[in-house]
Amino acid sequence: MKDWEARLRTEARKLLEQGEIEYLIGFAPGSLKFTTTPLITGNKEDAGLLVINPFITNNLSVFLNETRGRTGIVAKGCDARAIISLIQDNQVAREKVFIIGVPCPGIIDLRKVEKLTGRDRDELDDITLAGERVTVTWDGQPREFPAAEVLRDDCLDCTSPAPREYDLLLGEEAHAGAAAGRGKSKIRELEALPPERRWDFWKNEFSRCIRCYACRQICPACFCERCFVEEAEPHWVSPLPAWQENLLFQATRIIHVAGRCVDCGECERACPVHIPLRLLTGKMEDIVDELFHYRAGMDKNEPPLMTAYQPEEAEDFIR
Amino acid sequence: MAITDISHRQKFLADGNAYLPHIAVIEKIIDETPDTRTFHFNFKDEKLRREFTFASGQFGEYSVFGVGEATFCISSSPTRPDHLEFCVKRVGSVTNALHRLGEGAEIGFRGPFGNSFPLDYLKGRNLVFVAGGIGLAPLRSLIWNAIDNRQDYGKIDIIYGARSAADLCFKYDLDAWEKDATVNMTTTIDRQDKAWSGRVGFVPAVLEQVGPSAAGAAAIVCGPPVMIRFTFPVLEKLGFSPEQMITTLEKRMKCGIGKCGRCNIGDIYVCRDGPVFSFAQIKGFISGEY
Amino acid sequence: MSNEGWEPKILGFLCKWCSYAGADLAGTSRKKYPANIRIIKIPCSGRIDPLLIIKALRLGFDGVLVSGCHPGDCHYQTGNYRARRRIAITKKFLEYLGVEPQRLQASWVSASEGDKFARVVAEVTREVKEVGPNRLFVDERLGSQVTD
Amino acid sequence: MKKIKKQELARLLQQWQADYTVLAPSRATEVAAMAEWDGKDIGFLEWYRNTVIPPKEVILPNMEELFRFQKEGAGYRLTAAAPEAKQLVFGIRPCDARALAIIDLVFQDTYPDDYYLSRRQNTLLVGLGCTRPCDSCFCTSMGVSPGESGDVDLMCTDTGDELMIEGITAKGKELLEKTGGLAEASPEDGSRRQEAIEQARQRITRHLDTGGIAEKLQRSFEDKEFWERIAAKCITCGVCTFLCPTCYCFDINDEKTAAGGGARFRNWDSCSFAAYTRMPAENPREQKWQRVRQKVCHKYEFYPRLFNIIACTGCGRCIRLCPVNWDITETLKSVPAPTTT
Repeated sequence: MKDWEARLRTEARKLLEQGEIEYLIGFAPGSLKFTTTPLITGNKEDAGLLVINPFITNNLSVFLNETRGRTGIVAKGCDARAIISLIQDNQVAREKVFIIGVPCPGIIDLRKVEKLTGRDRDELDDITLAGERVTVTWDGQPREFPAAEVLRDDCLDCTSPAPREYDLLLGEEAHAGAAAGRGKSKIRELEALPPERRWDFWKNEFSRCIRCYACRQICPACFCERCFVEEAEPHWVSPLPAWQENLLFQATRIIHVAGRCVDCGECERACPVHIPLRLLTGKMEDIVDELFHYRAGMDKNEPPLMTAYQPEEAEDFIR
Repeated sequence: MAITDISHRQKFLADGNAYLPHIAVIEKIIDETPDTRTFHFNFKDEKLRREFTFASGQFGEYSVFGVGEATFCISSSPTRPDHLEFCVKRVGSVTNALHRLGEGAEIGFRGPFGNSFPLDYLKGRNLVFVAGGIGLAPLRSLIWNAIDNRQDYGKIDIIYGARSAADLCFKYDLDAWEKDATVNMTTTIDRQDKAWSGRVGFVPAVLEQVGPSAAGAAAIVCGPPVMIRFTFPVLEKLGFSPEQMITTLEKRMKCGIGKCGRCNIGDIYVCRDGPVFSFAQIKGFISGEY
Repeated sequence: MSNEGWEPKILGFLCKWCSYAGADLAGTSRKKYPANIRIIKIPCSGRIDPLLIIKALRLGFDGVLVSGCHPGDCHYQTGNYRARRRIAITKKFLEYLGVEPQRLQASWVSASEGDKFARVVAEVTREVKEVGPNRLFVDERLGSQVTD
Repeated sequence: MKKIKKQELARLLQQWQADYTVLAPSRATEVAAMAEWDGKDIGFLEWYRNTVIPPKEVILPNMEELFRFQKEGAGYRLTAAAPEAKQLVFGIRPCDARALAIIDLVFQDTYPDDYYLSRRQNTLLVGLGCTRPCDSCFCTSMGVSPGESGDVDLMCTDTGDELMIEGITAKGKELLEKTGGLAEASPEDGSRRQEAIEQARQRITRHLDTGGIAEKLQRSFEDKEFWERIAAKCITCGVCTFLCPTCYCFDINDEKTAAGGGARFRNWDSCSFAAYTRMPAENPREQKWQRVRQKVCHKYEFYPRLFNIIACTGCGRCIRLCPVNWDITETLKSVPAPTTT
């Protein structure tokens, strides 16, 4: 990955220098251990700040509306799908973006690392991902674990770690979900419960929602200029963080992004109270696939799910 | 949990919980324009009705229970205390709910909040009122106040405009002021209109034509933000100093008592420190964000 | 809690070009159907938003019926096809959350199908009755938001 | 000063439970928050560094009922619930205790806020000094010592096997007096306590020079380019503000029932949201950079001008919980220095 990083810095600088792109969206080192932070810049000197590591967690496509000119953007497999989806929805013009693809080896879920090691992230010395193994060092002692134990659930389910659309690709290799499907085991468990137990589960999860809207704000598929939550007349959703309103908001949001959500898992990561939102987005991905054999952000020339139809489809529930 | 009935509290803010509304009854509804109504109201409680006092420029928080609260200035004058008035343009959920109410309906009222027009400063001066649209509502409290104490003030000029003839509020007041020989009333509308035989032009431009003198005067301005922005430069041209220009700001408010944060501009809270300000106080921030 | 004497409240979103007229026809031709349905006229079944459906459940309606023109008959060509996708997804998703599938229903009813409208309402009412009252969103603090 | 063996803490809290609803750090709802203590578990002494949900929630809940209304005939009847019973918060960190002292100022100002103040009066704060500050903590730069506090009623310091307990306020001292089963701390305990306090201070690695920050911000207020750059990566969610112990902004909303009843609530709100200031005709802070500027300036410029204290205690939540790692300390460091003109 270090090679990719060096190449990225050189290429990004060149692109800015040559005027190929006016802006660059990438990752810079974060201010805390094991974090990165979005870098949005028009300054070629900033290219030297770019990093590629297993902590490049943000889906940067959410920032594409921040820049006005042609924009270079660092994209993992899921980010590239989000960009494709935005292109399908006419939110971004293909010509406007220069996609610098990163064949993604998976992103580390720091909450999993914390659970596994019993240490908080800032008390760890080092985390290194190499292929199927991850080495975590604390108290000066390196310890090895299977990567699948600390990768994000959405990475475990990922079927397109390599960007499907790019103008420049860093490296070649990309492991397609070593443990594909593992990230959805909790969804399967939920499905097996009786309906009222499922409802109670969600009621409980959403009773701690504080309505900070981090899930919506971090989501590239949530691009509405004004969210239904903010409509004043009628007031569809009360701003009060009652579980009913929280669930009304989130359930509607997830359905609204059906066919656009690439299951990048960012909503779940951004949630400060750890509501397992991927149990919703992952399920929605399944529903869309099952009903319409559609997967979000796979082909920029495909019409978006919700604007398309086949005359004969999904009729059985209609009287 | 102990529950207290608070429907008939007889204490006002100073010694009561500032978040609890008093129940008031709508006594009369006047259609001002197709989307604007004036409500006459009074407190349900006899004692409150007698003891309630306020000053021109202060505002209240009005509740439609189950829908919420919205902020409106008290548009009637304290010199005419038999009832209170506020004026509402239909724009959001609370204002729509208010428009659905009929005479006799009960609403909640918290207030009076905020500062008021500086009567001590205004006394003895010529008053120039410049208002647009529903912006006349807060000023009319002061206008009637001045007219009812006519001997305390010099000349009174009123320049009032709206988008169209149909959008002019308080037509009954405009008529009264038109007839009042001690008031120089100028009414204007933005665009020519079949139903209108009077003056046409934007308020700031008409103000310039009327050209009131700044000597010993004070200008009180209220209207849509864009009107206010264009009015101050005209007043400056006419020789008004920033201290002589007074306005009342409209900001989104919830608590009305300087806590909830949304009307915050720098180190002031419009609800607590305003809504009445001189241009001298606000010129720093009116150029930028506000 | 006993459901004795309980009658479900069903909110119907009816396309004004077909199902709404169908409901009208059912009325004028004195077809009998359960009085459990409250009707909101929408410009096209394509207007249906999952928000409207979930909000209806949030308000305490026991069931929701969306009804539009038969495939191929949409006044706007494709509105009902789009609605169909949306409803299909919403139905599956709500089921996953724990909402009984009977609570969200859909039908194609044309302006001339007064009979069918009456039948649909009867069937939907019966199915919703079987699932029982919607207590999904009941507020422990304040009680129900259900309105008549 | 008194002391108690750490393993005896449960007995102490049980004693206090007789007179107070005792709240302590809990992970019962997935993320750490102050929650009603279960009467036995003191495992938090091991894992607790700080809560995710700031303890301001105990005084200013995210959903607080102000009063109820009920339609009766043509009119309404209003009812208000009496203030809650006395509560004791065990384990509040010095930064969060200071935060309450800071927002007291606004809730006491002009119109006293009955809800906030009565909860505040009914709540006894028992502080617990930090031993393992996070890498996002910068309390020492904000005048807070991670190991000690004057903003609580009682202050506990972890010296390894024991907790030193010191009465700070009269209320705290009185409780300490009444509390049985405590040993007197010796002078050696006192020096061990001092050592722990000093160690905690040393463990703070993040620093910020706040000298002249209000003036710098004031001068940079109109520097749109600077604020746009600062705001670029902010996604304007409410994480930093909702979880900030000194952010107190709120909204007021009604909830109604079918039977013509309902209640008015207040809930947290955030200046990060465009809807926060939106009016029908215009929004003074429609742009993202204006909202980011408001957040920063309110804490470091406006609040100090109003109350002579910065509305930040360096708890670091906004840094470690931010979904994009937007770091307030980096922003403040990059505010342009005043140019002499």
